[in-house]
Amino acid sequence: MSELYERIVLERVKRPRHAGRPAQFDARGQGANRLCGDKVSIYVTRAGMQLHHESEGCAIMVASADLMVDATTGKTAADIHALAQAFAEVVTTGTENPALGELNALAGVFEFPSRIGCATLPWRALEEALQNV
Amino acid sequence: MSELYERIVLERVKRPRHAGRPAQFDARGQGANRLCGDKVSIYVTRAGMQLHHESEGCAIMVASADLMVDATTGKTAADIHALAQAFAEVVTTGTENPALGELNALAGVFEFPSRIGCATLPWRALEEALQNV
Amino acid sequence: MSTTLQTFDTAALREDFPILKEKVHGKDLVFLDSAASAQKPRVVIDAMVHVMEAQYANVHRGLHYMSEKTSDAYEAVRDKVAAFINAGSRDEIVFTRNATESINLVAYTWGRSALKPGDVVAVTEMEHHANLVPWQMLRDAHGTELRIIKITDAGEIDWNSLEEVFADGRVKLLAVTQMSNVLGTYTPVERLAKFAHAHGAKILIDGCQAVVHRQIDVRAMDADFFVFSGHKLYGPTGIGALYAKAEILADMPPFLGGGDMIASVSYAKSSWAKPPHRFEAGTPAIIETIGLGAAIDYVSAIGLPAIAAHEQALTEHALAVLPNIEGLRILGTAQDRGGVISFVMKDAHAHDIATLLDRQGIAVRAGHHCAEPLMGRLGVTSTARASFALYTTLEEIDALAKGLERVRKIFA
Amino acid sequence: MSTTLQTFDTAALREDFPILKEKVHGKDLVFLDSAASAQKPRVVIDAMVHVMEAQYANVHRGLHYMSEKTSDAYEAVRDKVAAFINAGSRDEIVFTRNATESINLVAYTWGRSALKPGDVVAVTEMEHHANLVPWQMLRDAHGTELRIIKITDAGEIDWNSLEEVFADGRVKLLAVTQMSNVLGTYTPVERLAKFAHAHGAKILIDGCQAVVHRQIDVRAMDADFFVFSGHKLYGPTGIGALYAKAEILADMPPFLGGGDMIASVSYAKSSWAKPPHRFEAGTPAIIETIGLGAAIDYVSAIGLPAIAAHEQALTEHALAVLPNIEGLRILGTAQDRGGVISFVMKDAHAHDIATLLDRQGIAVRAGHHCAEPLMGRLGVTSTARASFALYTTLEEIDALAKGLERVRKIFA
Ligand SMILES: Cc1ncc(COP(=O)(O)O)c(C=O)c1O
Ligand SMILES: Cc1ncc(COP(=O)(O)O)c(C=O)c1O
Repeated sequence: MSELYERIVLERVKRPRHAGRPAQFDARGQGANRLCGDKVSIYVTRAGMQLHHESEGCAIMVASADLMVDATTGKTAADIHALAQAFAEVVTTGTENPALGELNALAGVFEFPSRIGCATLPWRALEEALQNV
Repeated sequence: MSELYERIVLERVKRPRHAGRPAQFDARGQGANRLCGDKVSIYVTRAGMQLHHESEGCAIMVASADLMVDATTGKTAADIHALAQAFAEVVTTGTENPALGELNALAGVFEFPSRIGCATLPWRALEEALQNV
Repeated sequence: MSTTLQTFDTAALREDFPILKEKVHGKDLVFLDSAASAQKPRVVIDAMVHVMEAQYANVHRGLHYMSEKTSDAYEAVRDKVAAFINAGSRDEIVFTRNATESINLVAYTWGRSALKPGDVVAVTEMEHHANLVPWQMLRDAHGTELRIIKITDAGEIDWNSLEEVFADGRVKLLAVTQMSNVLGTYTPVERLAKFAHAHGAKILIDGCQAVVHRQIDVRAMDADFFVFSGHKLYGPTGIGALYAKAEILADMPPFLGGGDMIASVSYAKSSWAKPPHRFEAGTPAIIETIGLGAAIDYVSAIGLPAIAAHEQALTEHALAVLPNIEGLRILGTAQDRGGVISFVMKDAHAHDIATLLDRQGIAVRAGHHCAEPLMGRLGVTSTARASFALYTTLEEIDALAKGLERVRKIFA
Repeated sequence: MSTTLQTFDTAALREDFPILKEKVHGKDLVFLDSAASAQKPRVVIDAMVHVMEAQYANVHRGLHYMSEKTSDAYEAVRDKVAAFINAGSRDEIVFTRNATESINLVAYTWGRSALKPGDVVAVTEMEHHANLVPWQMLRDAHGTELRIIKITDAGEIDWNSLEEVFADGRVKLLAVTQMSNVLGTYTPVERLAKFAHAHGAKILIDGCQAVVHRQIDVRAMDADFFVFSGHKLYGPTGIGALYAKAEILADMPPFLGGGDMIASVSYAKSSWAKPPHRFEAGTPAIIETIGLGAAIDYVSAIGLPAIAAHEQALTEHALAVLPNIEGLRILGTAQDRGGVISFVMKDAHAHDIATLLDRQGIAVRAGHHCAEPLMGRLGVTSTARASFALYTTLEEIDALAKGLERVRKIFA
């Protein structure tokens, strides 16, 4: 039915690899989607060498958060900012970006304009967290 | 162009027979049309044996006031009330009422729904005046 | 399909709605989001086109033909609305943009003049934000108190809570929905009005949802205020109505200032027109009002009782079919309920449900439905919602069930 | 006819307006009442029909195709309006019902939060009630002062009076029309904005009339607030706009409470969405907003400079021809004036003029034009008013002149 859901997302939703709130963390960033009640917190530990997300929301958001952690752990703030922009481009246009690897699984979101905010929400929370480091 | 105007009204507008404010009067009634600024005062003297109108407004209103004075001088309040209703009927339906004599000159007002209020304004002022007697 | 709908030719009625022929993602459109806003029949579209093509000018202030004709058509709708909800007089009908503005109008004018600081406005746990936020704003600006009447787990008004809220005699307004836009619950408005009046309070009834599905009689229910929106009633956007009893309107100060609402204006002092014009400042939504008139004619011709019966059958069918889907839970089990059904599904977030159904051409709404506090009460953050209209078919409900089965499989 | 209009094919443009083919009392319609509300071109009608026939659902809250497409179309108009008046950002555009609501919104929210009792709002003698009554209501509710800036006999702002009104430094808002709906006068808004700002006041510009006839640039004029209505701009009724500078909107509390204007709602406290949504509660005028977008596209394609030139020629012709009618007096002789012409005639009341012209198919307005205090200033109780639009022809002005000759003869 919907490639987007079939391709990847559900795997990450059912068994997220980086979910949960660590006992200790250096910084936190939060995001909320006022329209649907989606909520996400991103935790940064050991200066970005470890990231976690605590996600309450739809599959697109949860999968996006989990994939994002894979893609950004250990990266510099500048790199992450560039990635966030590249990712936003992918989900807005539907054009995959070879440099983004697994994140391209969410490219199909572009077909659902009102869901793009779900995909980018964790990224906004991460950028906020990085400002708090 | 417009029968209504040609038939009678202008004669009364240019040379009203009962216009002006008497030095002494028993009662006064006032009417105002908020949409156009028409204003009329009706003065009752000697228990209705003499009426005057002071009119500031459009031709239909002024003519109606002048004709009304002719038709109502010396009549009882009950008669005047009945006349007012019959007159309202004429200007709303366009159907002349033989009992109303010259007042029928205003029958054509029915073609101009937004002007009906102009024709009936003096009558409302007269009814107010009678309540003040 | 065992249920059949007699005396109601849905197929024929669907022909009246051009949009129902549209395809979405290559699929037939199954529009189950009418509680958010209903589709428009041809006669409404035609009425609006007719105004613009053949009979348009600004109203009230014109002495020429186009203005007179347009004014007549505009004011005739006031009579239609009055008759439609059985108001005592056309002058009790104020035109607004929507139900939201209607309620805010009451809060700003009646609320700030008839209510004193310390007076209480009571609402229920299942109000739409439109019937909550204005009273919060009044509380914060004017010092009134806001109390919340609880609902039961079934989604009905908790009468004990109602009595508690009214116990100290300070409640001056009960503002309550006639039909929940989340749970489909009808509230017993006649009984609530009696209760409120017996306790010295007025009652405002949010008829936004109910007016679409049931015959309304504001005098029988003894409503002090009744509000609704045109766009849910198969009419255009941009037009709604406020009904209020004549003696209440008479004492209400104006809301917006400007043209058409005045009796006379001078710099020192202006005086106000009589109701309803006192509350209609500026050029009104002329074209939309005339469209609303056509919508009222349309539903009246079909008949609210027939529409209600049709939708009752749809609702019963949905309530029979949907719970068969594994992991699906319908929220609210009120005795008296209509064709607005909220549900959640195990593991599938409401937004994902809506998106996946959309790919199959099925439009449902997902989110908090402008009732955030109610979501908290229900222990969810959002729900998916299917809602029915006079053009909804049993087949569409089956399509929904089938679609939900596919969603379930994806998330299984 | 010596005047000719080049580069502007009025005959072709008139084909765009279906209503212009109508007959009134058996005569060709000569519609000279566009300042009250303009007629609608085919493209506006079609845009509205298209929404209702093929692409309709409630906006913002939907995750399905119809809702997404409709939301996109609705929000795209915000960009169009922003570009049309050269706002700095789309978020500076708030949709309202009409200019009247826009001004009231400012009075209720900015007025009651940014202004303190004793602060002064200044308006001119030629304001429409929409730009006077809200400030009177604010005065009476909130304790601000209202001052009136005089106009000269020509119908222009009296600069001495302006300086006097501002002398004590207490004026915090200058609320002024950009074009008088009675006299046709354009006010020097750039200069007024500079003056207001130099005196520590903000400026609200009522662009209701001007926006139809001239290219607007809110940044060039440095407006703090700018308001207009869609229905005068060849768009539908039920839709208007408020422009306000982003930093002003950011601090303004909400106006109406309800759906779509909140960030989050709980019983204790709700928080508000960012502008512009903070000021748009409830289901907006979706169909009408999209219609307004089509109207803006339409006038933009013709071009405001071309429209202005056309109307300038019409105005000059009218100002040349009408005074030839014995006993006719045009009110206002401003240097900078547009196609709105008020006049009175010896012995003939304005209402009689309008009625008699109507019998000839000619629609003009008569009355106080929602500017009662201005009537007092001009020493009249009412005027007749002819106003021009992009579809007005020189021949229609000649028809008016001829019609007025006949009126004159009747009253001679
Ligand atoms: C100068 C001016 N301001 C304000 C208004 C009010 O516009 P609306 O009735 O569309 O709110 C008008 C139109 O009547 C106007 O001409
Ligand atoms: C119960 C209820 N009340 C109020 C509203 C607000 O209606 P509108 O957005 O048309 O003002 C709605 C619709 O969203 C509703 O369902």
